[in-house]
Amino acid sequence: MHHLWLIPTIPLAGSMINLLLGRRLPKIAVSGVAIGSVLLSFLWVLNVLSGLGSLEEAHVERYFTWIQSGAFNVGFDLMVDRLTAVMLLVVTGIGLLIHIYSSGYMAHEEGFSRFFAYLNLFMFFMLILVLAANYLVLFVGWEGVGLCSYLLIGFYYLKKSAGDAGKKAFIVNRVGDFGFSLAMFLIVVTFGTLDFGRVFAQAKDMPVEAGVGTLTLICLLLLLGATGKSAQVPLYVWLPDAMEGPTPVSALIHAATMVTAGVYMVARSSTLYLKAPLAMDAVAIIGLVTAVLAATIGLAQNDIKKVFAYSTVSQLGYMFLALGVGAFSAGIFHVVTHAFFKALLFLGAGSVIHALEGEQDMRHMGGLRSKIPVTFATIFCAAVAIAGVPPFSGFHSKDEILLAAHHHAPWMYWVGVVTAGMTAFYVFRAIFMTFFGSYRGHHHPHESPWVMLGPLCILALLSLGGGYIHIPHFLEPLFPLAEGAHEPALVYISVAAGLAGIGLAWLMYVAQPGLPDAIAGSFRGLYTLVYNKYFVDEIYDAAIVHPLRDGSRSVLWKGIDEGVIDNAVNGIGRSARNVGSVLRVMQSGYIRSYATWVVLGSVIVVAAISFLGGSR
Amino acid sequence: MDAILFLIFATIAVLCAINLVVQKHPISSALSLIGVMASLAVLYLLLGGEFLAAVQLIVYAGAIMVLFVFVIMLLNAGAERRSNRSLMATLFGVPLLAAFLALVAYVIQRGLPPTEGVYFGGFTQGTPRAIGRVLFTQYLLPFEVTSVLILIAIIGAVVLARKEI
Amino acid sequence: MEFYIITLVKAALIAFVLLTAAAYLVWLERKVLAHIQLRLGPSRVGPHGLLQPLADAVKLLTKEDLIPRDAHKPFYLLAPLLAVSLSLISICVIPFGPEVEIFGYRTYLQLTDLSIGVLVVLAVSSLSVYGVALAGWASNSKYSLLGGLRSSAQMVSYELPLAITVAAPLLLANTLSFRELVDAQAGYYFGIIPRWNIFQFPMPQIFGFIIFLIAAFAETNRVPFDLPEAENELVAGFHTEYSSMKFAAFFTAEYINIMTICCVATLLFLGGWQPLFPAQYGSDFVPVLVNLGAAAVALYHGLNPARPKDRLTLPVVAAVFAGIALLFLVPFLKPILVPLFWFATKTGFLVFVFIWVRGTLPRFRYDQLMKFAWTFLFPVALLNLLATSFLVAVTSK
Amino acid sequence: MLLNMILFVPLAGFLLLLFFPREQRGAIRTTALLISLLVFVASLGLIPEVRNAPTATSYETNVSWIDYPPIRYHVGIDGLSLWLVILSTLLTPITVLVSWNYIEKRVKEFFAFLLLLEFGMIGVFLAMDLFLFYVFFEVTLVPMYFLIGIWGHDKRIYAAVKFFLYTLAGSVLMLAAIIYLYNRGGTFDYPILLEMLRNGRLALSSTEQFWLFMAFFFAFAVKVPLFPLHTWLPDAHGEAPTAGSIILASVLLKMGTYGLVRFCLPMFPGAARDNAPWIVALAITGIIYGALVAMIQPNMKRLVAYSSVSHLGFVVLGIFSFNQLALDGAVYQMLNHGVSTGALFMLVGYLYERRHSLEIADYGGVATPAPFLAAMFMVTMLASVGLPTLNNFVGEFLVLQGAAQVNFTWAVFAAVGVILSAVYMLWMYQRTFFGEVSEELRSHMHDLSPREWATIIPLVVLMIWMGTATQTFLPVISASNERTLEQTKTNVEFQVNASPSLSSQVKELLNVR
Amino acid sequence: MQSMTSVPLSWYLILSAILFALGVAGFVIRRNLITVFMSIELMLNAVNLSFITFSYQLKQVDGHIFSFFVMVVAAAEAAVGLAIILTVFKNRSSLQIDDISSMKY
Repeated sequence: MHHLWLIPTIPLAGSMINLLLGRRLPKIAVSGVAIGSVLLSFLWVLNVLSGLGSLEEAHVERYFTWIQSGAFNVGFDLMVDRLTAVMLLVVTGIGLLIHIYSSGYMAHEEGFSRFFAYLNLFMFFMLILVLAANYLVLFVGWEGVGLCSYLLIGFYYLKKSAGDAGKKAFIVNRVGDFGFSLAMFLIVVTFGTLDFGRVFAQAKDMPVEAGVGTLTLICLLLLLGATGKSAQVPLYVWLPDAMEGPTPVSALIHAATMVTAGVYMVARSSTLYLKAPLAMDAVAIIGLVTAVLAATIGLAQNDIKKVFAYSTVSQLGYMFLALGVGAFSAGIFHVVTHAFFKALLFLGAGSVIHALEGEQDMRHMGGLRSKIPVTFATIFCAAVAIAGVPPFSGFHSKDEILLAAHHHAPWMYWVGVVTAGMTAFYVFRAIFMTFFGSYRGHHHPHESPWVMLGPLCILALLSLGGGYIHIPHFLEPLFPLAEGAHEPALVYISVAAGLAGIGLAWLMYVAQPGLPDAIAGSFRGLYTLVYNKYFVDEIYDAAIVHPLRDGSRSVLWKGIDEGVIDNAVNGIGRSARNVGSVLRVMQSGYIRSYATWVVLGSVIVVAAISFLGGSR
Repeated sequence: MDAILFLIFATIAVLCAINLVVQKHPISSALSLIGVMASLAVLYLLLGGEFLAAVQLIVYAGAIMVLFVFVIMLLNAGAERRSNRSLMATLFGVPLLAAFLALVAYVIQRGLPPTEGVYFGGFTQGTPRAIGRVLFTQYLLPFEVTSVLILIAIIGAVVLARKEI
Repeated sequence: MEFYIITLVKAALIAFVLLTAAAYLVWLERKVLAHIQLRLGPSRVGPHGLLQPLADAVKLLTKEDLIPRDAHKPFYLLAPLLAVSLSLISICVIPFGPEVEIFGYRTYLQLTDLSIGVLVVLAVSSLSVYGVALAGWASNSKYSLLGGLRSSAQMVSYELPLAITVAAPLLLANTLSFRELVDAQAGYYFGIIPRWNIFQFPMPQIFGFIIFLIAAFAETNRVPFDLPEAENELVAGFHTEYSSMKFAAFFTAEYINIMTICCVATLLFLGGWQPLFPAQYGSDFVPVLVNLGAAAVALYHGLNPARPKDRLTLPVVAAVFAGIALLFLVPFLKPILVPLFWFATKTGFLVFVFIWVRGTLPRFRYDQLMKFAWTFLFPVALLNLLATSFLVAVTSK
Repeated sequence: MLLNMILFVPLAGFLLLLFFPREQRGAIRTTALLISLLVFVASLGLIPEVRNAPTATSYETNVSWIDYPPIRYHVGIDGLSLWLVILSTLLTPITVLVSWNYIEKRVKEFFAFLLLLEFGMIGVFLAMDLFLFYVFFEVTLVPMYFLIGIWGHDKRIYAAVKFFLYTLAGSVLMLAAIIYLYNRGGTFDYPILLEMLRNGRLALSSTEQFWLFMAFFFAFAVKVPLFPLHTWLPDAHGEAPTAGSIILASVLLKMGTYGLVRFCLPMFPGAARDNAPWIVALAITGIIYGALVAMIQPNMKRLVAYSSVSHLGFVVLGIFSFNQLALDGAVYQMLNHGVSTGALFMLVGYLYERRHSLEIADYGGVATPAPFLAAMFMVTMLASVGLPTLNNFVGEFLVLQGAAQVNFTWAVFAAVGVILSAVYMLWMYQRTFFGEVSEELRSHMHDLSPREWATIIPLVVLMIWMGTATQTFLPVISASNERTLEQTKTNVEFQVNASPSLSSQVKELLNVR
Repeated sequence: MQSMTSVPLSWYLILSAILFALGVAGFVIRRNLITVFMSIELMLNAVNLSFITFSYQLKQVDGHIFSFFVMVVAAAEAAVGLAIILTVFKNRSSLQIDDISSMKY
């Protein structure tokens, strides 16, 4: 009994303390509590992992039965296996660094304790999600992180845009959760339980489905959930808007941990996906499409955080591509490496913004190389890693994916290479625009304090050396490695694409600063399309949000509720009164008319008696 | 003999009744009503209702019609003015009446068992003695009730017709 | 078939007797009134005015027949006709004598007998109101209208006590037909007191008789109650506008009514043709004696006459009386004439009372008249009826 | 004995309050509070006995009330009605506290009616005699009518009359059915009737069963309220005072669903199963329709009212899926909805007490002047949206899970309701609490006073407790539900889904899209 | 004395029906209040005739008693009716039946 439950509860306790007492505690105490709880949790993870040894098979701990109704039984159970171990390390590790960083970054923001409380709460839900031993507890974590992202995005609630972004994030996640819960129902309907162990055991000996069977449907619905959470094509719109939140939030949630939850979940239910090839292809295609789409949009963004947000979406596309082609371990490997350099990129951007007191638009930056050298150095390492330059972590994980994609379907490889090129281009475009050339802003930038720069350096080291942590080898027992010819040619092509991207960026933004505007001028239509994010948000609004809102007001509320039902009810009352007024005419006041009515009555009576037969 | 008597007095009654309806002036209709009543009294005699014939003459013709004639004379009511206000009466009045008559005649023709005809001596219990006996034994309660009714009517008439109202 | 003939003969006989009696009643009334007022009365037209009624009749027939301008013509003419016809009808029910044997036919001295004879008389008397009312209204003048209304109101209200007092003797005799009524009054108490209704055993109907008479005066609009026709107030009441023959009709109707009412009174209360004292005491000879007495008086006046021509007329009258007395003695006529005599004397006595009262009593005012009827006469009549019925119920088996 | 005490103390309280002089407001309020607290504590005493015998009716009292027709005072409590009674007894002291200084005019009558309402509510859940049930069903109507009619907002008369007529129309049909049953069965006693129905002594023909079912169903559908019959709820809530809304939302609506589970299902299983499809269709339209219309309501109370139409759609869906999971979920959802919507109305009431307006447009940025109020509102809102670890999630999950087992398309359409509920709740929350606060609003807004804390804390604790430690409440419910489902087993075996048939459903689902 | 021809009973009833119908006609057509009132009396008389005819046919005296009571009641009714007519005339000074129509709706 390794008390796995301690891992999530410590951050929970930290968050409760900050929430309730935060106002009265000084800032140091608040950040101390927050960072301390994450540190403790990180240490406890290390203690548990060391205690568990090789983790060939999952170690499950069951605490109490949560829902028990008839045959169906769901308990609050936590589980650790190799996959969870990796994720745990990433979440707690990166989380710790970001907590340290944000204690500096948020130093002079009001609502300090509330921020850390939410951050800890997020850690709690993320750990629950990762440690879950059945789909329901995973769903708890799943929705919990959605809630925390809503709270954190909407942290600056005074700004209406922040509130909207938070709401948008939550609702889009909700749509994803809709898919996920439907999948859960189907799982219970087919397997009778939600426990990973028992579900996968039963799934193993089920036949591989050719067409669209139940398993494929489950996987598709799980995929819908994943797209919601990991911002894939149909439901990615919330991530770019999530930049409204403070930068550490973007770093922690929208780069390192939460967005990868979708990937983790798909990886976790790999046994189901293996039985549903159709679903696997769907995952791959969605991943690829997202990667390409996000990359193109990233090219034309001027807000530094937006660029990195679209790069995250694109990289997630890569991970889904890996999962789709069956290289689960490659996907997870890319998750780890991506966590390192993307967190670094965001935190770097954070310190840039911190330096320029909140300025985010790259056009007002430039030439910061000399002013904030350490930030520049660390960001440069991350840029190099993400571009896929050979020795660094990005290269290793991306190539693994590209090789697996090539093995699966060659055209996927080529699309992947092109996007790799574009990734390299827009990252270095951001680097050159901010750090090279002359300073175009009107602030006087100053270097961030060491409490921020420390984590940056650690992350820089990790992103450089990350490639050598052989995650795929480590996850071998879970996901059998796909043996494929290891043609070196493919690797060279991808590296070449990366370098070409960097060169092109150098050419356009350092060598001849006027070039980008010229190109943008020539492809005016294409440029505005890309710049405005293919008008996806507007399409969603027009297609779904407005019709729903106006439609329900005019048709449903006014139309049916008041129009049909209320009128019908009031109508009955009115018609009764009308009938009354018709009969009133009979009372004409003239005695002779009454007389005639009397005679009429008697004639009828006599007729009735005579024709209908009297008593005889 | 009976038939002749019946026919005479039946025609008198019908003619007087028609006269009542047709006449414009109330006094003439009052007198024709008295005519009807007198002829009916004779018919009662034919049917053996001696006591009733007398009572008819005394009560109906003698008392009630006197009241009518009195009121007509007191109010000096003139002939009727023609005012067809109530649509209902003018439209449906006559046809309804014809229908009513036809229906009743039909009922009488079909409904009544074919009994022997009416002749003068056929029914002898109509004497005051017989009626008196039944009236004060079997129908005592109605008798008392009607007497109270008449009392009420008298008081009512007095109160209604008083001067100062 | 002979039934019709007999009835026709009787009807003609009764009609003749009644009409002449009515006419001479007029004469009698004027003579008696005159003598009450110590004047002679009609004596110019025929001996002692005997032909006066004839003269009046001729006068009325020849008078010009006026009709007021916008009187209601049909009703104006109908009224006198109605009055006369109704007054004549009730005579046919009244029996004058018992069953007699004439020329071999046994028949009653009565036109017809109805088991509800009394009711018929009452019915007809109640109808007679119309004659008066119509006359008053139809002649379209204020006086006649008021007169008509008043007299009909009076007749209607007095009809009630009349009817109730009539009910009492019916109770005693336990029948509605006149003949049985008279038969019930035959016989004598203690030998001499006649069992007439006024002396009937359980409840002598003396009060009934008096109330009946009073009501009779009112019914026929006679003196104490003749306010509507009183000359000084309403100028002859309802028949002011009537002239000549129509006026005569009303006049005869009035006198016939008096005759009938007196006959009814004698039948109901004075025992009809029952003699005053039983036959064995010589009741049969009373008529002879009376006539002889009358002849003697006439003769005496004839001998020492107040006026020269009386010397001639009075002995003739005495002779007539003596003849009548002789008639009574004829044996086979006796059973017819004696009852008639008794009946005639009683009715004649009552008629004389009528005239006598007219001559002596002053007139009632209208409201006194109405109040007297409703507050005095009607309750007493009711009391009388109650008493009789109570006693009859007690004394019957 | 305890049960009778719980039932009649509120009635005694009602009478006692009537005798208080009108101006002693303090005394009236405290006595009302004490009485309701006493009843609550007493009702807690019921739990141990019912827990160990949830299917048996414990604390039974069965004494003759009216000799002819034989109407008996027959009350008893079992697993199904236990938590509902405790919910009512818990909420009454809370409503008394809520309307502590909310009510100024006619204070005495208000609290008296509140206690009478409690008497009626508890009576409904305890009555085992059909006639007694009908009597209590009507008793709750009268005080509610006055609560809305006298202390409501501007259009209160219309709303009160509409509420009264709607419910009365329904309940009159039920009365007719009860009388018909009495004629056929010879008794009003529910257990006996049920026994006779079971062993065939009282055999109802299918048409009879259909019409009786429809009569009962219509009465409860109006109360639930089910989709087409719901138009009285927004008006009633929009115009009712806070206390009235809380009681109306959390308990009176449950009388409808409780009636369905207690009477409709066991007594007319055949008719219930035959009509299940179109009723479920109505329930699902109710869920989606309620959510959509709630989204665009300008008035806060009407928004929450429509949201309860949507939430109760889940309950009806759960009841008519004839599946253990769904029924447990439905009954549990009844409790959850009572707690979360009660809390929501309470907080809306507090906002009204501060700003005297229910229009969302009049609010904005309340979070800055009143952070704790915002926090509590946040928790309640999240609970009613169905966030896991909070109470509504468990109910909705079970209902949807049960429905999916019966017919997957039902679950798909119902789950859409979950998304929409997030939409309107968050949008309302954002418009009221986020954004800049206007100066004028800041002056009105003050944070939660101790009294208000005392009312909100128990509900929030309950939400979390019911969300996580469901096993304290669920076993009792699922045991009694098992018995109810056993009673609804008719000879025609309900087509429980075997896996092969599911693929047919899937195909049908696909071509549906 | 047995008469030569006997009158079938139905003739009496038909006569009563005719009288009744005429009464109704008067009641409906005529406009003078008193005439209307009189036609009602006529109807009552017609009814009396049928009573007596039936009592003749059934050889029972009850018919007579009934018609006797009818007469009595008619008397009472006439008295009150005429009193009302008097008051109506006093207030409206016209007996036209259509003038008395204030009981309109």
